[in-house]
Amino acid sequence: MITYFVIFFMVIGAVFILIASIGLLKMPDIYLRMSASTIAGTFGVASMLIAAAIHFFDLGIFLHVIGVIIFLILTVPIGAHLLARAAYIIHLPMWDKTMHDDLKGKYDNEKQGFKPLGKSAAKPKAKITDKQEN
Amino acid sequence: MKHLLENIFLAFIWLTLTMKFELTNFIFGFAAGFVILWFVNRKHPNEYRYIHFLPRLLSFLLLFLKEVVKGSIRIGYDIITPSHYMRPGIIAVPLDAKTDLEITLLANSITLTPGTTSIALSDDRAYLYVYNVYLDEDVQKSIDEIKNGLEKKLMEVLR
Amino acid sequence: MILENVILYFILPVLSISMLLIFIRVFKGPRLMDRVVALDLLVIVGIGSFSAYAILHNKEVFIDISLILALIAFLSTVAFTWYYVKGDIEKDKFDQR
Amino acid sequence: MEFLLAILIGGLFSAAIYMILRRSIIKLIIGLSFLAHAANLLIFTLGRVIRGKAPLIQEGSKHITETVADPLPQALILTAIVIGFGVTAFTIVLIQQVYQSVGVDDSDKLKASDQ
Amino acid sequence: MNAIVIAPIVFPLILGLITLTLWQNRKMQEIANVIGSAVMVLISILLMKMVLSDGILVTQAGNWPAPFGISIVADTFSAIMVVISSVMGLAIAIYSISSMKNGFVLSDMLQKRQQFGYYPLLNIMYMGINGAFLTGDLFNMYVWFEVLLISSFILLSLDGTKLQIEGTFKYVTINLLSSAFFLIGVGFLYSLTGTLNMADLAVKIPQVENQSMVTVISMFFLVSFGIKAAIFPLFFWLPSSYHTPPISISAIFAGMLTKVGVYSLIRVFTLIFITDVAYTHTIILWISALTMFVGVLGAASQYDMRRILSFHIISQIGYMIFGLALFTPLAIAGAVFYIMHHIIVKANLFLVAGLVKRVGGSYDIRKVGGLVNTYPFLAVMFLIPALSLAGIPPLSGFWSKFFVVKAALELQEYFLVFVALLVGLLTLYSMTKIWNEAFWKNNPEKIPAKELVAGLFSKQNIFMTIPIILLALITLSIGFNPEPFYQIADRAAHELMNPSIYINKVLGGAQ
Amino acid sequence: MNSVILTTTTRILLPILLLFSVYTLIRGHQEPGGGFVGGLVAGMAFALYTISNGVASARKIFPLSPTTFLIIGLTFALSSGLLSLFLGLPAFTGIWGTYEFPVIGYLSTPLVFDIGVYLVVFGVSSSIIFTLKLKE
Amino acid sequence: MLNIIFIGFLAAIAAPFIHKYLPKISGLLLTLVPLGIFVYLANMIAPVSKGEVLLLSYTWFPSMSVNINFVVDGLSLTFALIISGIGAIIVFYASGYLHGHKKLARFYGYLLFFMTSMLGVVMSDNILALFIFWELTSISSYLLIGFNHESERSRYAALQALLVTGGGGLALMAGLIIMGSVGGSYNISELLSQSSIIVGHSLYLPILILVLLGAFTKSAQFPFHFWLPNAMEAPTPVSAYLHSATMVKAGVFLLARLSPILSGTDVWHITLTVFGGITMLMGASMAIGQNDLKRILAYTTVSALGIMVFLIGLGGPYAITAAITFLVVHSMYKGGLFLVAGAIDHETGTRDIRILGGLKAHLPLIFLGAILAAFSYSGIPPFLGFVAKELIYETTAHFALHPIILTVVAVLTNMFLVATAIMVGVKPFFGKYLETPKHPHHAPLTLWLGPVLLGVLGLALGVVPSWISKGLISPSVDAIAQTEGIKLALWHGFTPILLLSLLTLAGGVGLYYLSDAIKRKQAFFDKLAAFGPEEGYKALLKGLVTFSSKQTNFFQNGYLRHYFYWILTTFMLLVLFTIYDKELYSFLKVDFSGIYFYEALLVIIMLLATYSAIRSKTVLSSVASVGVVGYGIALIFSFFSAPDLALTQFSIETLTVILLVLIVYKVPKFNDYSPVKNRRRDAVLSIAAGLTITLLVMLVLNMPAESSISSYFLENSYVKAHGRNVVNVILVDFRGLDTMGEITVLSLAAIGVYTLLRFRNGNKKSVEENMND
Ligand code: NA
Ligand code: NA
Repeated sequence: MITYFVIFFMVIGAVFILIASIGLLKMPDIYLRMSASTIAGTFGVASMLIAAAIHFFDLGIFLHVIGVIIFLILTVPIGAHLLARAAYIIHLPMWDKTMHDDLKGKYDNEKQGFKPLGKSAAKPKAKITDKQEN
Repeated sequence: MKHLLENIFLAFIWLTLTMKFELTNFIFGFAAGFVILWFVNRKHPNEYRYIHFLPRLLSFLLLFLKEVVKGSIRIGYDIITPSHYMRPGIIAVPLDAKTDLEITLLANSITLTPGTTSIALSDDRAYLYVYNVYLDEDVQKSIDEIKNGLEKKLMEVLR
Repeated sequence: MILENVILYFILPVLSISMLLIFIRVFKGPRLMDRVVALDLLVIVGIGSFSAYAILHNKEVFIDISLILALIAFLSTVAFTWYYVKGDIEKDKFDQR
Repeated sequence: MEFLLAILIGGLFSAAIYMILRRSIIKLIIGLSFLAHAANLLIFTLGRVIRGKAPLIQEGSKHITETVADPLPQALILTAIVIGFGVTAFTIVLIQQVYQSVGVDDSDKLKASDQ
Repeated sequence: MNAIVIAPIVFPLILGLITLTLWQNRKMQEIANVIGSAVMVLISILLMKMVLSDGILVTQAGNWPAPFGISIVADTFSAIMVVISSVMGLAIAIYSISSMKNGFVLSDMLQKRQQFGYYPLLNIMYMGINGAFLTGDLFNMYVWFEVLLISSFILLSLDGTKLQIEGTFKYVTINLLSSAFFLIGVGFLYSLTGTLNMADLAVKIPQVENQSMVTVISMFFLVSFGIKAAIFPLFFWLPSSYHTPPISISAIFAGMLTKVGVYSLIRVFTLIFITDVAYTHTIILWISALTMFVGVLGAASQYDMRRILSFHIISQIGYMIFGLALFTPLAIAGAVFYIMHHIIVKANLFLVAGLVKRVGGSYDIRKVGGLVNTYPFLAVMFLIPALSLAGIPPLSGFWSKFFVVKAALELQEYFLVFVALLVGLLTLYSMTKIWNEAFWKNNPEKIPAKELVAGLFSKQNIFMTIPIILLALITLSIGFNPEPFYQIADRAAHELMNPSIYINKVLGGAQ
Repeated sequence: MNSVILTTTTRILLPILLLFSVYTLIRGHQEPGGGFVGGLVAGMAFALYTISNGVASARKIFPLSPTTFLIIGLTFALSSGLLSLFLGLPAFTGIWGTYEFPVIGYLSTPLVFDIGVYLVVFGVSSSIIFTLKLKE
Repeated sequence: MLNIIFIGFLAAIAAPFIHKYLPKISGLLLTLVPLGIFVYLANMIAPVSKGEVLLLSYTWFPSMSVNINFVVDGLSLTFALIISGIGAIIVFYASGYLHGHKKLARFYGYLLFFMTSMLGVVMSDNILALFIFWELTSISSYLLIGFNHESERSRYAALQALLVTGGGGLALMAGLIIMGSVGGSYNISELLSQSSIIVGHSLYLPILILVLLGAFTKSAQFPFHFWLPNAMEAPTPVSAYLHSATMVKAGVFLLARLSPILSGTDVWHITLTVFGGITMLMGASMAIGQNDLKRILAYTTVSALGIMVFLIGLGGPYAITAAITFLVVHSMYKGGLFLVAGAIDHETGTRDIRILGGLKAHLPLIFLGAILAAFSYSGIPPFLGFVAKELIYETTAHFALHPIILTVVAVLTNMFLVATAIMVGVKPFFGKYLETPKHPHHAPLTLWLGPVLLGVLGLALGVVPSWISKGLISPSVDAIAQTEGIKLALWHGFTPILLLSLLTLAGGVGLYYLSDAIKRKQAFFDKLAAFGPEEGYKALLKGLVTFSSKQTNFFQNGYLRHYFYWILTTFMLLVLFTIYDKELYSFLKVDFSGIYFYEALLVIIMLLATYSAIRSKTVLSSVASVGVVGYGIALIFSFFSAPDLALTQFSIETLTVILLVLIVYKVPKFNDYSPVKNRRRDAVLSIAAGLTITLLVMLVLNMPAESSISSYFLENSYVKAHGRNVVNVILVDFRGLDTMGEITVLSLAAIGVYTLLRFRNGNKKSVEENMND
């Protein structure tokens, strides 16, 4: 019985990881790719770890797995946040169907910080085209 | 927090008493400990927080889990089908969270949810800029969704 | 036995294909950031594989490896973005690399 | 599986040597690190690979009775990896100094010490 | 006994740690280093005495029986190497006092060097060198190689001048390649024999079914150690780098480091790879001839003293390898004797070059002159090692050449004898070139050298002069009293040519 | 890095990671781990903290210089190896205590050696990170 | 005997100090050293003339049978007496000649050093000891020729002499070693009985050639003669001593000494006679074309050396007696004439015979010495020179083969010599006094005593040749030819030989008057010399330097990739050739079984990453590829039961990548520097290397796994080392020493990083300025 639980979680995890990988390949801009990859980081890996926890069903290992999950919960979002932040700061281009941008012009180059919404910002930088290298 | 430790301590005592170092036994011990703590502290309102903390935490986790599953399936669907339904954009979410810990936990929860990513915190810490893959037609609605959803539940847990 | 087969003939191949796809992104770029995001995901997939491995071989050691992997992914990201943002003036040119 | 690993070792070795022969300093260093990888993998493979049988003595038993992976090559590789890290760290900093002195990523500009 | 065998490895580390702790205190480091080096000399001589009286000494690190643990083995050959390395250590320790202090006349920059780990690095390098000499385990040897290599990397680049950085870069990268080959070779050997202990390898290798494989693997070691020993055509890193650091470092590198490569070549090609001597040693033979020749020719067009000397190292490495390749007791004894002689003499020449630079103002012999008149004692101190290097009898270099040539003649390798003798003549040419330019011709600069610095025995220079005299005296005593030195070399050769002595001592009959 | 989110998290993570590194060190003799991995984890934790919070803040937490860690580590390792010489045994012979402590197990020279390794690895990685960061 | 050598060297070392503290009497004091030795040796004449041979051995280096064995027989005694006797004269002469010279102290040292070495050469019975002294004479000669080292010509001449004689010396060494091993001993006294074995041995010819190379270079035989005239850059006492009376005769001595062992074959006789003949004629004829007193003497010395070699080549009691007699007389008159030349130079400031004349009145005692020497030189009775010349003609005229040719050559040579004797010994003193750079004053005692002494001795011995005949020459001949020596006599009656002597004198005088005409043809000689051996030497030296710089530019050209190319090609050649030679490839078997899909995929990804690292145009993308490879390897470790390795590899790979990113992010973009051709070449090399490694790995994997020492670890890890993680137990216990080294490396790396970054940035400029020149 437990085996089927394990298989279920494993399969779910693996499938979502696969989807995330496809998304990484398919999505049109860096922000969307990151969004896609988050699925793997949370849903995918968590499922697989839970599968492992169920499989062993032992206190020590359970705590281990919980530890890893907590660690992931603490670190994965920070990584994503930092990457997205960096991408924005260096003006990585957004998909041309992007709807809305409250952050436009809010980055202060000198202070390396983000202005709050209310205060109007300096003129936004010129548009950067997504020139492909290779 | 003191009570959480107390609870865990009780669970371990339970483990040593029963001499069965197994996961199920620990969960049982933890649950029993919780009930005992509730029983002991129910007359002291000051000591009562922990007893509320656990249900609130559970409620937050459930919401969070729901968001995660929902976001995963939504994006997953988008990925495996040929056409794009995304409506991405960056929104500024005004914050109620004040302390470092609150802001951090909120931002992380947002990022962990597939489909949303917290990009930046404004310098005055009043706004959290969030990247959202599926913006509503009405941007404010998307903002409220976060404010009334994750932030509210999180604040309930932390305060 | 069935668990073993599922892992060997479904889970691990699926994860491998994921790695291959991710690696294509690493290869394609086009920008450095894309590669970094891809590598980050690669590590995540690695953690997944290790859970599968832990089950397959019944060794909890692999869970520890996962933990180290997670630490690594995090550390790399932090270090990378730190320097990525720092090269302020040249950052556009820098990104071309 | 050994066959595949042998191919991989050969591939790494080829790549290493090709990169060592490049003028680019950083490619040279990457080539050397590939070479170190190839060497480690070679020792590992030659120690006869086996899946899922780490050389750990089970709790309760005093010896290992079943066939397990050879622990000695593992220990050797571990030593080699750590040593390699030390040397690489130094080398990387050295490259930076080289750039400071020549300004370009071209080992052909490092001729002063031979003239 | 256990302690004395491992002391040459451990003691330098202790000294390194002490000097590291005194990181910022230059004076204390100097004192600690000189005292420590002197103690090290005593330790090594004690080791030598014990080896001579008791035969090969073995200690099994960790008390694990061979071949399972790491055996530390002091046979006559390694004891010789340890003694010489400690003598060099003392000489350099003394020399460093002044060469560091008023470093190169006009600059006090080199003082800083001592606050940036000069002494700790030097001592730990000795740890690596002695480790490589004493270990009886092939992988352990790799580790010691790395210890001495990385310390030499840093010592080489310590001032960070453009030249040093470039030289270091070449030195580092080529040595990394060498290390990789070494490691791969060890991997192959382990796979074939299941052991790492050199004595055990010597036992197991003849039992390997496919002997051709062993021969192929020996090529990995030939190339790897060959790079470290700077044989043809693997020597390029040496002339690129050895002239760039301050002279005390050049001296120790020139004297000791390449010999570690030679030592290892001799060790493995007398103990382990002796199953196909007709093939392997013939290759070594031709390599040695080319090494001798190319090295000495390289020097002929050079004018920087350090570069001339560097090219000569290659040439003389050729002689030592020649001895190995001939593979007779006399030839091996000759090679060992050559090593003893060469370390002392070559290091001394570098140290003399340092003094020439200090009192003459340059390493470029075209820019220096007239030293025979201004510094006649320095002239004598140059002539002794220089003529010895050139093989003028009865100095130590003559005997070295004599043994090797005699051994070659006995094997009727006439062409190679011709090459060896020709190389000797060209070496003489190079040495007289330095003499003609730096000592005999008039000083082109017209600046009286004496105004720059005081005499050799002045407070300023005395610490540079003492080690030069010390080493010159050793050269003379080897030359004029070759018998005991030859006896020791012969004993070393006897042990090397009869591996069973070594094997029995290390494995203790447990095989 | 001006990210409150990052600095807050790293402050939470540092003790966890250090604890984990010590755990890895101690169980190394019985399970995968040991001084190297432990030291590396500690070094990485330290690197993480230094990069996120700056050198000054890191200095406050680690009052000893990385070089000191390094020297102490080497001294630990070396003296654990030399202790046996005083008993007339070859260097690096393991000497084991008789009382088995919980978690740690028997006190022994190999354990001290491993702790030395841990300290060196930690000292080295943090020293390199420090040097690089100070160069900024 | 040993004390002579000892005292000699001690005196050489002490000489500079003696001169420094007792400058006034140092010359006299130091003259006592050779004089004392001379007297000591002279006491041995009596026993030696009775046919006694003294052998004295001192053990030195028994393992190699290199011992200081001395032999005192006629030959060595004759030479030793010449060396010490003329040595005494020279030291005394030098104290006047170089009076006040600031390097006189050093000069005494060199001179005594040479003298002692030379004594060692002639007295050694052990050929290796002989060789050692032989080389010492080369070195002291080098130092003496270059005594006036401020002059470039001196340095050139010194180097030339050293290289020529040194080169010959090396050949000699090889020859002696072979001879020793063929004959079974290094002692001449023992080799004498082995003569037939040596001569009959297949190695006889190499031995002979090598020994002759040594002797011919030292004794300035054609074609190695050119260094001797150039060596006249040395101060005159040196020329007199080394380059006429003693050192150059070492070669002759050696031939004489070894002739009982090596002679008796056609090749010996022909070689020596032909080369000696050419040398004697050539030297004499070239002498006449010179104007410099010392160069004239130098060429005649070449000629005289040729005569001696010629005579030894002819062999037999007559020839040997002639050779020894000529050797003795030549030492006296040539030494004397050199001293005269030096005195003239010292007093007048020139040695050019064209501007010398009428010095008879100004330098009467010098003139006396000169004329005595010139008479002996010209072979005028009753001088000893006459006796010697008669003996030479006697030998040639009675030789079994080609007596006429031999005699003609001898006579012709002697005619030239007579002409030069007039040029040197007569011409400067007679005729009109010509003004010279310095006005000659009466020469001091130190300058005239030597020539006069030598001249008088030449006369006295000519008159009573039996003095020397019985005591020295006969025993010498005994030592060489092992036959009874010929008794010397001044007067043989009116024989055809006497006629030849008269003819020689007449011809000589005639040639002297023709000498100006000959000199006018100087240009012709110069042209001829352009093809001569000296030009060959110059070309060789120049070629050496050119070749050296070409070779260095080729091998050591500064391009790191070129170095790698050489190393890797060498490696590949060695390995591939061995594989080919041992036909290893035939053992190859390929086994595809047991490959899991995901593992294969991982390998493919890693290979792609490697390829990407090669192809990528940007630094960070190749760094990313490196990361992929590193993590891939960690995955392989974890797949195949190496968790510790996986943990370590993951951590270290991360740290490495981080370091790379931190440090090299400012690295410029890659450029494709290499042309396609090079890249193809490198690709071929690297693919070959990769395939080779794969092949080797497969081969080894096909071989049965040996039982390894690991079983011990698995067995004892828990029982004896109390650890369940065997890998960790190996690291901290079984092989703790490895780990000790390893953490040392790590610590050093940290120090290195610190030093490179902090030390350098502190002081870039100033150090650089001071360090590099
Ligand atoms: Na879609
Ligand atoms: Na998200």
